[in-house]
Amino acid sequence: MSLPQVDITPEIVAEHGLTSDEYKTVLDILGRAPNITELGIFSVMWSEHCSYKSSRVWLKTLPTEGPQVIQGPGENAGVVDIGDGDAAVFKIESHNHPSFIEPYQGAATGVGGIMRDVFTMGARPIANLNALRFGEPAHAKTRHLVSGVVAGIGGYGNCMGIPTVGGEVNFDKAYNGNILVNAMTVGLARTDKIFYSKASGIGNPVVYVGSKTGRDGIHGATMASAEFSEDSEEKRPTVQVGDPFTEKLLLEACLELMATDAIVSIQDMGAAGLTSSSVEMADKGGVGIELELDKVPMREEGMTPYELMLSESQERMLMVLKPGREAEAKAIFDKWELDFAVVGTVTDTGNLTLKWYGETAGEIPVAPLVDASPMYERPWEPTPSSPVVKSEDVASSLSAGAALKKLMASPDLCSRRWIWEQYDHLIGGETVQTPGAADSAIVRLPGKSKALAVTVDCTPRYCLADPITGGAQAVAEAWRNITATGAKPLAITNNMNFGNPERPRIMGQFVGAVKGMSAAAKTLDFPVVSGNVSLYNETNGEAILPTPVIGGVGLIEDAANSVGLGLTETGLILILIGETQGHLGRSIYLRDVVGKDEGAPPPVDLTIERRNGDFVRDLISQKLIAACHDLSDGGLAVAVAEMVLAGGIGATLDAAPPGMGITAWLYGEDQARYLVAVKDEKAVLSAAKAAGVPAHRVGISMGRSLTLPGGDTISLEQLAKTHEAPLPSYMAGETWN
Amino acid sequence: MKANVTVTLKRGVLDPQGKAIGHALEGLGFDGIGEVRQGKLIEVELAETDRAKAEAALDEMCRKLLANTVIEDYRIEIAE
Amino acid sequence: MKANVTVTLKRGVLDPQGKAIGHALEGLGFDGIGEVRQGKLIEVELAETDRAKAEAALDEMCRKLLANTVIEDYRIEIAE
Amino acid sequence: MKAAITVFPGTNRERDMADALERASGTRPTMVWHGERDLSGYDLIVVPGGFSYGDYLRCGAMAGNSPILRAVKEQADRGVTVLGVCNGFQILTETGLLPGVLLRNAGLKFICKMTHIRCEKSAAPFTGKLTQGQVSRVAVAHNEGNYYADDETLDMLEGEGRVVFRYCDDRGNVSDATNLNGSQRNIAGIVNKRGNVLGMMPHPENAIDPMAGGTEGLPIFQSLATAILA
Ligand SMILES: Nc1ncnc2c1ncn2[C@@H]1O[C@H](COP(=O)(O)OP(=O)(O)O)[C@@H](O)[C@H]1O
Ligand SMILES: [Mg+2]
Repeated sequence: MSLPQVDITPEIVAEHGLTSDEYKTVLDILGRAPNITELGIFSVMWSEHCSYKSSRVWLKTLPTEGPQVIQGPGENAGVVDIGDGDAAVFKIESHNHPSFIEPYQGAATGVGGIMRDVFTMGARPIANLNALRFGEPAHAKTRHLVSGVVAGIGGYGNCMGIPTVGGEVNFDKAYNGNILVNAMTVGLARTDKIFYSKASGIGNPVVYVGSKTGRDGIHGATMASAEFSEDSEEKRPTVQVGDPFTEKLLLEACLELMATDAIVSIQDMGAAGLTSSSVEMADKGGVGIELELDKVPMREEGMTPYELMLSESQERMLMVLKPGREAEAKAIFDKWELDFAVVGTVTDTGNLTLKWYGETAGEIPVAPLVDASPMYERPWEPTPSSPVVKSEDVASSLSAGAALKKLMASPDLCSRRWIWEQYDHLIGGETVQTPGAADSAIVRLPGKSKALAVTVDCTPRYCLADPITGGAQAVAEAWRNITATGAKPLAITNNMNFGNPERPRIMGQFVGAVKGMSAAAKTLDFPVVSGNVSLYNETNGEAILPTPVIGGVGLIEDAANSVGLGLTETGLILILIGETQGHLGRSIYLRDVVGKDEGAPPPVDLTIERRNGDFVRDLISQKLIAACHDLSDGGLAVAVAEMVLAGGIGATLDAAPPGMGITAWLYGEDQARYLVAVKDEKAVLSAAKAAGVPAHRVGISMGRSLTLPGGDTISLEQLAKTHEAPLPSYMAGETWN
Repeated sequence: MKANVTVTLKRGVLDPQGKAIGHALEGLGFDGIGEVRQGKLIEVELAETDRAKAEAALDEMCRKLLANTVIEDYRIEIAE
Repeated sequence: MKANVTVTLKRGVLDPQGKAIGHALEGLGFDGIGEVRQGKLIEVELAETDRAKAEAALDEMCRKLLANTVIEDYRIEIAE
Repeated sequence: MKAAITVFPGTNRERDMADALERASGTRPTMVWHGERDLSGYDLIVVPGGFSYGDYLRCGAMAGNSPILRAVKEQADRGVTVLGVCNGFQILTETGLLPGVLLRNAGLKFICKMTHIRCEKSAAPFTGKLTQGQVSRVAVAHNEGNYYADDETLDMLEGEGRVVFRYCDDRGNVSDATNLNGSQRNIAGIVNKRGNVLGMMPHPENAIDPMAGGTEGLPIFQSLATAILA
């Protein structure tokens, strides 16, 4: 088993994605030329994906602290205190490109990866969510991608037995060549049993567990590594196949071992597999790690150190154990029929040392590898502001009722039942608010009355028009969705999906979104505890819409007090909380009914957002509210239609306030608003008055149809059909009309 | 005309199903089981009577639908 | 020794997957598609070198695990 | 009631099942790892839902051929009550304790939703607390729940009164429209000849809580508790 000799030519360096400056730094760090394995390690560690070289300067500006935060960004997932010694552990992650290439496996392995990030920290996953963006329905690939991605997410999560309880989906031609698949997992741990990745204890064993390593996903360097063998193309599938069964065993085995005190630290092998896990563990502990690569369980013959270090085979973990605990740990992994191998030791050299049948296959000082990783302050341009659209100028030939039917059947607003019925959202028996029933999913803690409220949100068309407002709006909407169930928002994770950051306009979108998110996170006390960045989402110079997805987590002390959005009784008074200007710029109405995607998005006033939300949450805790729904895409009309459908009772809306056009009233997307259904109108209105919060009666629940101001009436049956039919019939091959 | 299309995972692509089947066979007491891989067999009846044309059509079917060539290989056999 | 086991649904057992594939092929514009049926192909590597013994073992594997004989037929082919 | 829940690699609804049994009977069942060979001493054996062995090859095939299932069979033959839910039903058919098989859903998609089932027969030990014709709202979550058997077997099942549950609407109407997975004759659950082994696709264990899923699955567990405690 001799080491393959590869000459490090400038071409090979370039194929590894290192610039000549970056390569010079490599030479300085090593004091010599790297061998191919070392070059591969620098290449992946300094890739955009692992080093965050374009985004790091800006991510550092996000607010990450608060009394509730136990662990902010920098670990496998964020950790938040939820009282009684319990902690919520969560993160979101993208698997965009792999899902475009192979939607089922790409999405499935994305879900597998994010769950590993969460259970690496000692948490049992209790909920999965996903945020999806596809191209326009008419595009040739869209249907196939939707079907594969949804099946893949379900396939993995269902087999793992973790309920998938929420998500969001948009369709836009900007995603034709670059779909987005962002998966989020929320887990539960005890605050005194959180596991971190920091290696320590010179001489401690480094242990590999899980699946064997194959040649999966060794990317970026295909050409260079073609030197190794003739049939390298065939040997190097860039797509990984998920094995949820093995991951389920890995989850149970890890949690079983974590219940002992044998583990010093643990890290999943995600992107850049063995490389990033060993480097991160060593770097955090300020120690060295020596790996005997020939001891790594291998799936295929003839694997090289280069391939072992770069493989992205799934369902694997690296751990440092306390000395002498190997046998005990091995027994657990044997029981679960998983590979277990002692592959190295913690050293005091500060180096990552790679051995191959006794020979040294590489030696890199860890601190410089990490510290010298490139960080760019990429030039950026602010997005030019768009003019505010005057609502008087918005005209359509459709009546209010016809417009509502059109919107309720549109790709971005129609029912997602076809999707979430493919996800097991009931397993565990703790899903108190199921998909479609409330603004956030509510998942109770096993054996307790408290529950977590979870949601993912982003409105990319706002972000395109004004990244700062769009970034703030995404955070505000997540906060609002949690608030609308009665839960208290705790913290967020974020997935920054953008185009090519080397283009100043795109970098400007990123910067703007971060600024908006920061401001909102600060004002709303909604700190960022984890996240993920996915750049270069563009094809032939066409970038995706800027899509900073926010995953929010909140807490409600008693799940029984959470409210859904359905109108389940007649005679409830509908009260609109918040102020309505009738802002139609960038609204769904303007885009999908009028056919113009233009103007400035609705302004986000964070102080008002907070005041209105705190007020609503307070009303819910006083049990004054029977149903609550935040106003977002499609404004008041869509909100009331959704409440009617969810609860099965109709509603009648009063006339628009004097001086306000009916379109602006029904379809404006002003922020910081909630529609609440109450029994005691007086109590709510006087509380609002006392709190200085705008609140007005706008209608009543009654009957079996929805009546809009102006008299347009739609029966419940018709509304349900309009809303439910489009996605299933599109997926069955019909064109979307 | 009848054709059998077999679709198998490319070499090197993880085959969790095959792995589990191999494991289960061992559990049932079968000895000397080496690698097990699982693939798909798709039997297609075609109206086409020209062999060459049928083959061309089947090849296109495989590339367009039956196989995912990113991770799978396919083989076409015309039965009669 | 290498063997290919093919497992197919018995005649008369409904095969919704096969039907869906046939439907999708038509949707892609392929004409003259008759019945489409989907089965499984399981490739097994065996240490056994005696052909008859291998066949007997494979037959037992099929009956015990690889096929559900309530709805499936199987066929064993020894490759080399 | 001394109840055992079998746990295979990949089983994932064992806790839900334990919660349901505990709620109905007051005692927590024992989880039995699949390596166990002896299941004597239990009054009830439950094979719960999940993806045993990943559902690779065929759902339930690998678990159905595992040694612990021999022990389940032994106990069933002795008259011990055996309940298989979802993957458990698939496993029991693979073992031959129940006739037929569960094919891929007719719609070729995983289905998770609340649905209605009608009780076709009120009898101990499984449905003593339900009346004939009673409709229960319970969860389903499966990819292969499409019950299939040849006509002869189906006629025998009907003739012997062994069809226990059928998919129906909220008023108990059984039709193609309420047949969510393509099952022959809308069958959602059947018993063996002796009546001590029940297999069903729906998850009554996810309908035992007024806040999550409702409580209409509870009577099945109360039936078991009553029949076996008495
Ligand atoms: N947009 C972001 N906001 C905040 N933290 C982020 C963001 N992107 C990445 N991070 C943090 O950077 C670290 C590395 O992320 P990542 O490479 O995705 O982790 P992993 O390899 O565990 O999947 C994590 O702690 C993550 O939470
Ligand atoms: Mg990680």
